[in-house]
Amino acid sequence: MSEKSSKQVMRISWGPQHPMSGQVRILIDTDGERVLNIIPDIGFTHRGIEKILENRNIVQGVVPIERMVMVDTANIALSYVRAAEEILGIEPPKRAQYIRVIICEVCRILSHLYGFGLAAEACGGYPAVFLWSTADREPFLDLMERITGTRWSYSFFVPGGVYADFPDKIKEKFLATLEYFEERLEAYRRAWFENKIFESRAKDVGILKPEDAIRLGAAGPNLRGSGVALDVRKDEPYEVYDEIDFRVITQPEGDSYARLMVRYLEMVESVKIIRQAIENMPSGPYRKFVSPLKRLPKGEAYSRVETARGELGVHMISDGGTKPYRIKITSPTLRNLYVVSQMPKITEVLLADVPVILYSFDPWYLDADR
Amino acid sequence: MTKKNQTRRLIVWDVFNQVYKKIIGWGRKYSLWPAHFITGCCCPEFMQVAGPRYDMERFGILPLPSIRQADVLVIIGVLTRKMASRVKMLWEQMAEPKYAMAIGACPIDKGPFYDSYSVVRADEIIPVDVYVPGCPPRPEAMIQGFMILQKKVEEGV
Amino acid sequence: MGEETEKKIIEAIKSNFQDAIEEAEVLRPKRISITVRNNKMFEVARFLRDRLKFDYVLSVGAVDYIKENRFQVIYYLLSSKEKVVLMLRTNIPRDKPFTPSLISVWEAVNYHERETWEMFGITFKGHPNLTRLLLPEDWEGGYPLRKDFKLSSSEGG
Amino acid sequence: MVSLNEIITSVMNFIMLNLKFFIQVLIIPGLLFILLFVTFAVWFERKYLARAMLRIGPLYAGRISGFLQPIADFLKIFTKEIIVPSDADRRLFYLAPMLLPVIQALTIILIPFAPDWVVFRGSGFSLILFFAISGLAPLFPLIAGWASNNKYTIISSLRTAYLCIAAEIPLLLSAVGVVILTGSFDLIEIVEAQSKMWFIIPGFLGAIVFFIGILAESERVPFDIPVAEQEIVFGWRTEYSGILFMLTMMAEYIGLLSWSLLFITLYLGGYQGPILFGMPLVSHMFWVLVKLAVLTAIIILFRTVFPRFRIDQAIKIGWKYLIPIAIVNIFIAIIVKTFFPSII
Repeated sequence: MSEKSSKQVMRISWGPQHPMSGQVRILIDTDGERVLNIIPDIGFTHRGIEKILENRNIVQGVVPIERMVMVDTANIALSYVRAAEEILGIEPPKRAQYIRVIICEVCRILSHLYGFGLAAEACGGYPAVFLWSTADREPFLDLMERITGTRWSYSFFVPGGVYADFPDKIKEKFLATLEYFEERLEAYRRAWFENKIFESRAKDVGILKPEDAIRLGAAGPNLRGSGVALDVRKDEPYEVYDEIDFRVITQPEGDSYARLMVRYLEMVESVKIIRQAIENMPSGPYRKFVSPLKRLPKGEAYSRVETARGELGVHMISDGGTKPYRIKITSPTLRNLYVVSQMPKITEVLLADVPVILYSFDPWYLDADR
Repeated sequence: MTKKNQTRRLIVWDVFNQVYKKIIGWGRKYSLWPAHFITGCCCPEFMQVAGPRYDMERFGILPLPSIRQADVLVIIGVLTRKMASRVKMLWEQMAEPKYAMAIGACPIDKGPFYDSYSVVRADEIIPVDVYVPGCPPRPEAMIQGFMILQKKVEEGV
Repeated sequence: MGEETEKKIIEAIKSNFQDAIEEAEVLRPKRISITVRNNKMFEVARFLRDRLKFDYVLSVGAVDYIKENRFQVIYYLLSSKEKVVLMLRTNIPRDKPFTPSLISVWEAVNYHERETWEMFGITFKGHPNLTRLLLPEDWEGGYPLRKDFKLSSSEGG
Repeated sequence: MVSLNEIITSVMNFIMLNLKFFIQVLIIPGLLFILLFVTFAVWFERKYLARAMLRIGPLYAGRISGFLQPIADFLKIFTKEIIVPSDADRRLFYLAPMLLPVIQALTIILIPFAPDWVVFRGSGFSLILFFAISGLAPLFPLIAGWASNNKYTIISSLRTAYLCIAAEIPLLLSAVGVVILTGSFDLIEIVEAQSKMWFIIPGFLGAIVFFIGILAESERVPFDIPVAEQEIVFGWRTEYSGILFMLTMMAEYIGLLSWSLLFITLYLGGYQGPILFGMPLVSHMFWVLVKLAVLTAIIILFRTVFPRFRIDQAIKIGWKYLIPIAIVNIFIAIIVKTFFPSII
């Protein structure tokens, strides 16, 4: 990019109040329609969760950390709870692990649907797909309400297992929802991936080569969209992922279309995982009671979980009190946002491409702000 | 000007005033346009309310991109100090008869982040008309909040 | 499945940097933690990236041990080949919180180092733009994540 | 001193003298028709979009199916405050939204609704006059974008200019195809020439190019680049509030009305159609309105099916694909005119 004198460069700010920017302000330096650099200005929803968690014991701590990504609550609560269990040195019963995997995969579907809809909206105000994805979340929310009691922030995971048992009555309803969802996935593919205008808007836009993806630190589906097969569920199987066979999905091209295709295929994969988890879920206890006032042994634990947006890690350090001494949360969106900000230096970006690229990374700014 | 004409004119003016209030109140009630503005973590629930099952557009509530045309500033979810300065700026840019609505437990009294150093309450920043408690509140609660706002809009013409 | 790869990595590090390494241990399978003297940080980092292929940066964090009057800066690294997480730690005194920035080794630590500076006040020497990342622009409330920062004290902003 | 009732009587017989002109201007192709069309189009689009999104759309505004929703919007906007940004150019800021609907409505006077029911015959050159007037329309978004002194609006007004370049020439070339088939520029003669067969059949390629040109000119979905909410907040309408904003929204629908009326006159045989129970004038108008309803429904359908082009893709389509097709269509028109004149 030739160094433009500051006179010609126009800095546009997509403030927090902008149809396409969530809780973030994105500064874009453009010269006409060409984008010179993108600066995400985050921190608008910084609630200081890491400081708050130092004031909560391990059972209370699930509530604030779950609000980091409201769409994908279970995976984040899982990483917090697994870190606590690792320090306490206890292992939840088998049935609880299966229930956890089911709820985590449902959260992955909910989160990918949300990212999917926003990507459709970003490509050109294509309201139908965004509202379809909102409609297709309703059946899953009803199921979650039946199991955990609430639609979004479940607070269902507790160190030592799950809060309540998986009601066997809704097994058929669950499987029926999955069948319905697979027809809807077919409808998405016909209406969206075979739409010529969307292909012209998303294909080879924002190309991320594999070595750039690793160097800049892309996370989750964006990494796998460039052909790098890094998935914590396979590299370091937690809960019962080693007993479930599923495929790690990668796409070689690395453009916005590939990233969305990875998310789409991961939804298909999640449906398979849920089916297997429901079939061979053992009976037995669903929780090993751990009193919240129990003193944590001195020690530390770093738990990694594959959330819908990428790999999230919780590093919990305890000095013997009932409350953890320090909790460090490794947020995937902060890494994705850095990749987005380096995009104009890698490929040629037009102003109309910025929303397409930004929402192909599926950012969730509350996750970056903590 | 005889006394009779004056009273007749006053009656005519009063009738016109009542009719004007009724019609404009009805118009404003059924066309509340919130701006595309999400401040916190209750936004997936607000999308469900805009979604097909609960569909707030039945009441004529259509989110519009620009703040100039909006007449409801909806604070959805937690309000941090950095976002609060923007909310203040937006509130001043909105065209008159404007209303404000706070959705979620956080704008009411900081919700689950009661001891956070960067979370503020909504009424410290802008005068709020309707509060909807819940974390996140159920979609029916949000729609009830909008209906309370509609009643308030209609009476307060 | 044992921990041969992890032990091999620790041997490789120990053989090259005897004096620089204060301690190196395997916490559990796929978790290594090494503590490095502050002045040798740069060489160890370059060695880790080039020879041992730790090319993916997860994040950068810090811990404030106020009783021992020291900060501990932690770099969370992942090797995309062996899929092992390595925590590169270094201890710095609380009154002189300076540490070399590893941005020339891993470009992705840019935002993480800015956040750690903002939360703890640890200056990373050599970082191109150590500016506010998460806190509001007009924040003078000190460094929030330090232990001497009282919670729910809202004098900032 | 001229008394009041004398003035009234002279005005009345002036109106009685050319009653037809006043009906044309005020009622059928004039003010009332445009306002009713805009109200119905706004309601239809919101309801139709909601259906595509599996939603119900406006429902409680008018008890039956929310048909009073546009009226509720208008009443609310009517009493809203108009904000003019401090460093905006006040006069141009007010001028642009006021004149834009006027210019786009001006083009409707040339469209024939029946053999003798046209406001201004245009002395034989009404097609050229139509393009001349509608060529002015993209000027006002430029003025509005410049006057409201906001980065989003400047980008959006430049995009309107790009889009107008991309769409004008294919439109003109495909209209030339129709002129060759009829041999005259007068819209009424064009419609008369289609009595045997509508021009959409021989000039099919021209109809496609013209249709895509309409989408670009009236900024409907695949080409609504100047008002791309996702990139530049609301395009050149960002700074308008209150009644000025309502005028800009009306301008969009009037543009859609005028361009689809032209498409009907050129390709779908204007007011041609079987005479229904003996009243030629009413049946001619009826056919125009039916064709108009079908065409606008199709254009509004596109909003639910397509995302949006980038501005460089739109220009590429305009220049690389539409112009060659339009030229091929002209050759076909010449061949049809010379070798099989009996078809037309």
